[in-house]
Amino acid sequence: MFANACQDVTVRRLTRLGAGGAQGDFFELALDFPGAGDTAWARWRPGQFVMIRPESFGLDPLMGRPFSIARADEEHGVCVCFQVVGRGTAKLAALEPGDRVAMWGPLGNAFAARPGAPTLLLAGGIGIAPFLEYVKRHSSAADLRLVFGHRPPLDCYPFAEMAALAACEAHRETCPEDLHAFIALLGEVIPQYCPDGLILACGPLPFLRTVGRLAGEAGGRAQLSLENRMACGIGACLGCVTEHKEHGPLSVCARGPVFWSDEITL
Amino acid sequence: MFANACQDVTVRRLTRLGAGGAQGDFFELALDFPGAGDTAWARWRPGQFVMIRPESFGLDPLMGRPFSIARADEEHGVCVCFQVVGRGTAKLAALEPGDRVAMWGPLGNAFAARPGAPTLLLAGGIGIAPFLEYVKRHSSAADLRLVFGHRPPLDCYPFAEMAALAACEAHRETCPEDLHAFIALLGEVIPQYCPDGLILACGPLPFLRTVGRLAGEAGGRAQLSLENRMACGIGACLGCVTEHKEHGPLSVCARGPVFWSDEITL
Amino acid sequence: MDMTVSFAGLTLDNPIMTASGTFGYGVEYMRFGDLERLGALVVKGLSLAPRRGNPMPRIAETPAGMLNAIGLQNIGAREFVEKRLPSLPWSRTPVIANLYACAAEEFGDLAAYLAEQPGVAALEVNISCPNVSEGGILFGQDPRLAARVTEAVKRRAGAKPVMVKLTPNVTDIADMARAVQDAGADALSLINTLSGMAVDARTRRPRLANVIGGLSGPAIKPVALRCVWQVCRAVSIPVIGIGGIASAEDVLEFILVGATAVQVGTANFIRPDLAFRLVDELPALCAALGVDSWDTYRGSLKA
Amino acid sequence: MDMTVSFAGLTLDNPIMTASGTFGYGVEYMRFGDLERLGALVVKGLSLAPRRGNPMPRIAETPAGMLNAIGLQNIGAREFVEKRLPSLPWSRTPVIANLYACAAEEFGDLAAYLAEQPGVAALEVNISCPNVSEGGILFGQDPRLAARVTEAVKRRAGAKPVMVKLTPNVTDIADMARAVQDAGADALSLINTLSGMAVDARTRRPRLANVIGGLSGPAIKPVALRCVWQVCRAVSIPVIGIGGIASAEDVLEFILVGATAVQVGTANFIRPDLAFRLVDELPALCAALGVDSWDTYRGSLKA
Ligand SMILES: Cc1cc2nc3c(=O)[nH]c(=O)nc-3n(C[C@H](O)[C@H](O)[C@H](O)COP(=O)(O)OP(=O)(O)OC[C@H]3O[C@@H](n4cnc5c(N)ncnc54)[C@H](O)[C@@H]3O)c2cc1C
Ligand SMILES: Cc1cc2nc3c(=O)[nH]c(=O)nc-3n(C[C@H](O)[C@H](O)[C@H](O)COP(=O)(O)OP(=O)(O)OC[C@H]3O[C@@H](n4cnc5c(N)ncnc54)[C@H](O)[C@@H]3O)c2cc1C
Ligand SMILES: Cc1cc2nc3c(=O)[nH]c(=O)nc-3n(C[C@H](O)[C@H](O)[C@H](O)COP(=O)(O)O)c2cc1C
Ligand SMILES: Cc1cc2nc3c(=O)[nH]c(=O)nc-3n(C[C@H](O)[C@H](O)[C@H](O)COP(=O)(O)O)c2cc1C
Ligand code: FES
Ligand code: FES
Repeated sequence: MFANACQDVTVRRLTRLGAGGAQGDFFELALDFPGAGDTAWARWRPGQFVMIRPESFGLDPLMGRPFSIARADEEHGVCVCFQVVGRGTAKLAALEPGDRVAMWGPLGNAFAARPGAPTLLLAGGIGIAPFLEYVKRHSSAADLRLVFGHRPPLDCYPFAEMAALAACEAHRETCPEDLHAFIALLGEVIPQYCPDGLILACGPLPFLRTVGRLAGEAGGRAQLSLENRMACGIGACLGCVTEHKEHGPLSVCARGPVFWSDEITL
Repeated sequence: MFANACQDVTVRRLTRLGAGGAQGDFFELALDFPGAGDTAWARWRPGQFVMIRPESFGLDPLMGRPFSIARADEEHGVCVCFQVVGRGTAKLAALEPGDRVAMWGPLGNAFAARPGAPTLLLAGGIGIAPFLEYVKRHSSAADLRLVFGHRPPLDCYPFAEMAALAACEAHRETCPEDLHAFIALLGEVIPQYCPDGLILACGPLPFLRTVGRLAGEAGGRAQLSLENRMACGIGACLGCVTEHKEHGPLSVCARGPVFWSDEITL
Repeated sequence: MDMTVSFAGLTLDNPIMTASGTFGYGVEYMRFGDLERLGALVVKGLSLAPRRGNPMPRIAETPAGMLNAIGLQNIGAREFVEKRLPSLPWSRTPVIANLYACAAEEFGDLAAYLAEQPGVAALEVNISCPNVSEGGILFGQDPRLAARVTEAVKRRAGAKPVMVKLTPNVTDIADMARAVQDAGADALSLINTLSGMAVDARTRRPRLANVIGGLSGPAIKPVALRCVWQVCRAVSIPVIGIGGIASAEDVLEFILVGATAVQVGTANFIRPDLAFRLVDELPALCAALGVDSWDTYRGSLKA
Repeated sequence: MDMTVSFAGLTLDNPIMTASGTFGYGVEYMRFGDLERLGALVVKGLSLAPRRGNPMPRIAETPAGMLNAIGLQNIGAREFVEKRLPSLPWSRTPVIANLYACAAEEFGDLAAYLAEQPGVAALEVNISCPNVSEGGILFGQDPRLAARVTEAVKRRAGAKPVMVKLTPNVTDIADMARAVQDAGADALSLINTLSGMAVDARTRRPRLANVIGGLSGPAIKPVALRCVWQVCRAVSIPVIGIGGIASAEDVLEFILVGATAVQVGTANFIRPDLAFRLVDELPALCAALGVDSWDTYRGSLKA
């Protein structure tokens, strides 16, 4: 039978992460796993994402919302971790078990994985989401280190789970000095993985720019996961492009979201 | 202090009436009573209505929805009985206690009440809603009779409560013959209240037309509560007008919803 | 910050007005807020003689918007002046009359009558009503006709400022704006509704008896912003932004692209106290967004 | 009932096509449905040479709609024909190429190249793209220019049917439609996007790098229906309805006002299998609504 990569799934669970309120509202959303027979889902890799559109969107907001796959298997369902930043995520935060959601994916490429190679994961804020499974799959890596910068409290993120598996350190920013200290830390750590290690980063654009620049200065490069605003999520609308030095504008959803820092202009 | 007739109220309760499903989805919605100090609410009369717009409407659907006030006091809150017929009422049916709703009212005129006069209430379907309180207030009337025509099961409507208070008879239509029989019944009953009794009707437009015609033929007239589609609900947009024989187009929300059958052209 | 805005000789406590046809004659909204708190009040389109308007149905809901074909039902200018205007707080809050007519001279007569009323602060000329078949659409879609009406109104309006309200249903709205400015308009208001239609696939009937109606509400905000932006770059007279405004942020968006003030229309149907709420919310939003004067914010779009 | 529709020499299994620019080159949607089930497939606008499109950001969400200023980024006609077309089921499902150029001769050259490809069933001429600054907007806003492009394409298109796609950003779309019909177009498709804009009140920046973009989605459906209705009454060639179609009922609404077939655009972004779902749902809806033949339903609006 034809396996439609867009499915109607139901909400299994919505769990608040952290205390919410002024600190920011964070959730983990678990959706039905769309069939074990679906080979695309059996083969998904960290860094890939899904487009999610609850029925409750109606005709407004119009577009689905992209989220990194935090985990996905029969047991847990398809899980994403998200922060409420606007009306789409606010509607997600109001979902209840049993609610219907259109979901298409897994989409995009994925982070590289080089078993044995020293691997540095750099996460900013909710950009930590794709690394949850990455750490699980690669925690045996000789040298897997995660450096996490965040502003809301640590329990807003699925951090504890990861810290149990690999060398994970969290740095909270509460004032501008903290940010400078964090950037200084990146400046120390990144060169240690250049040019031979693997550097993977996910987080806000300024954070990604810094990572790319520092890696470049150290004679290396990093894989950056971009979060451009998307409409289709599948390479059809050309609304989400990033500038690739060789190929010109490439759709982030279909050719990314992960790009080598030295190949794109951010 | 200025008493804004539009209030943000919270949902107290949403109760399904009847079994739902293929029979049609019916609910009673109870909203916070907007302050005992508000004299407008202390003085409301059956036949008046409220505009309701849940926050969950967002920007779509755009307009509030009008509903007859079924009851309204401190104890019960403001209650409306409604049937799910489209996307607005579908969103109402998804409300939960604590959800926020904008509500403005009480709006419009009301049914006449003539203590002592033989009074005939004619209700079609969910048009029974405004008569709930009417029966309560006027059940002492020498001759208060309610004739109710309906298609979905009787428990979809707040009928039992009324039947306990006054002479109420329900006629279910399940086939075209039932409808003919019901119209024949109206043709028998209505003349008994012409020209001296009071005839009040609420229900679908064809039903109101029939009532108006039968009353006219019997040398009387009836008060009809119209359900024109509304935008503002307060006489500002002129979107809901009905043709008044003397005054031309009148807004149903502000000059009605109740009109004398002989004064308008339906 | 100081919320006051001035244009065309009017001074408003704040930039929030109500749009014609969506706020009745003002009196309907007295239960929902203190009219004096509004920047100004534009009342339902008035004609010389009362008008019955179009047959029913006249409104239909559409995605994030609505269609209307009211057809300019109104009580007539005289009835408004004698029976409604006295109840409005016109001595404190500008009351702007919206004018509708089917011929330039008729517009002139109407202007003359309304301009001489002390309670009328300004005239807004509706040359763009898409709902009426007697030719209203033509004035607003032809620069020469629009100029002619503007002149006719200006000639008879005495010292009262004349605003001309533009329709978006044209190929080049900047062109229309220039023509109307050159004809003497003191300000422009835009946009009126977009020409649209809705049908019922089941009954095979149009959802409006008039078949075609005017689309308004949040759905059209992007078109309205574009029109205001284009017109502000084409003319030097003040521009009033209208179209889909439903939040304080929307108000700022229109000022950002160049509007001096705005009108809240269909959103009055979202809830009848909405315009009053926007007046309340605007100062806090300005503070949060670092807007500290209209003069520096207006038209400051970095484009 | 029989879902087949025919127009301009094409025969479609059903009236549901996909709209240019919202369905990529077709191949992107193969994971979501069987392309052969669609009535026809209109691919992303093609130019002679590849185009890089506009700077980012290119899209913004609006109430029940979206703005785009993609700027016609595309891989060029040759790359499409050589690398994408072979993967499409063109021998069973008409593949329609959408043409974009900045000059009439260029349109002609493009038409000649595409028309000679066996895999291209028809040409759809985009004279109305509001996103590109090099003059694209002018063709679609001036009847003479539109006619000139139509003729240029027709002359070089051989036996392949030529559809011309109209923009709603004009004063009189019926006028444009007549001009294009008279110039030889075999069919019309409408509407393209409405010219619109969105801004960020906080950053004071436009939400599109191009400032102005094209509004699409359910928000514009009332405008689209009105345009289709007006054009169907003005011309005798077949009309393809486009604009905000997101449900099987929407499809019927466009046919009711006179469209022969429709295109699903922005709704492909609501969910990528939406067009396929509409193909599935349409027969049941027709049965439920008593629609038993396209010929009797088309244009049967009781107005
Ligand atoms: C591949 C990919 C993976 C992502 N993974 C996650 C994830 O795992 N968890 C998570 O919380 N978020 C993730 N995001 C971001 C997430 O998609 C957005 O936060 C979400 O779409 C916002 O929707 P909204 O309706 O709440 O915000 P809106 O109301 O649409 O916008 C609110 C504010 O957020 C900004 N914004 C919205 N979307 C984006 C965007 N894509 N990029 C930059 N700014 C934006 C808007 O400009 C606006 O200022 C991911 C994005 C991409 C592209
Ligand atoms: C004064 C007044 C009192 C009312 N009291 C009640 C009440 O107590 N209980 C109750 O269930 N309903 C009542 N109604 C009707 C109720 O307002 C509508 O059913 C509701 O607005 C439909 O909203 P929707 O979004 O679900 O339907 P939509 O999706 O907007 O429409 C669904 C279908 O219903 C039709 N429809 C919607 N509204 C109306 C209308 N006002 N008149 C005729 N057809 C309509 C539409 O044409 C469409 O076919 C009342 C209406 C008025 C004007
Ligand atoms: C029900 C209704 C009636 C209207 N009547 C008038 C009118 O009489 N005169 C006029 O100039 N504009 C009229 N308009 C147009 C509005 O004033 C406004 O220009 C338009 O609706 C766009 O703004 P909005 O999207 O905020 O509603 C009317 C609009 C609506 C919705
Ligand atoms: C992202 C995007 C890209 C588009 N690109 C094109 C194009 O290349 N050529 C064209 O003729 N129309 C293009 N359009 C217009 C659509 O084909 C369609 O005419 C319009 O969006 C209205 O339909 P809708 O509301 O269903 O989207 C594009 C629309 C969108 C949203
Ligand atoms: S979101 Fe459409 S191409 Fe990436
Ligand atoms: S609903 Fe606006 S006048 Fe009645």
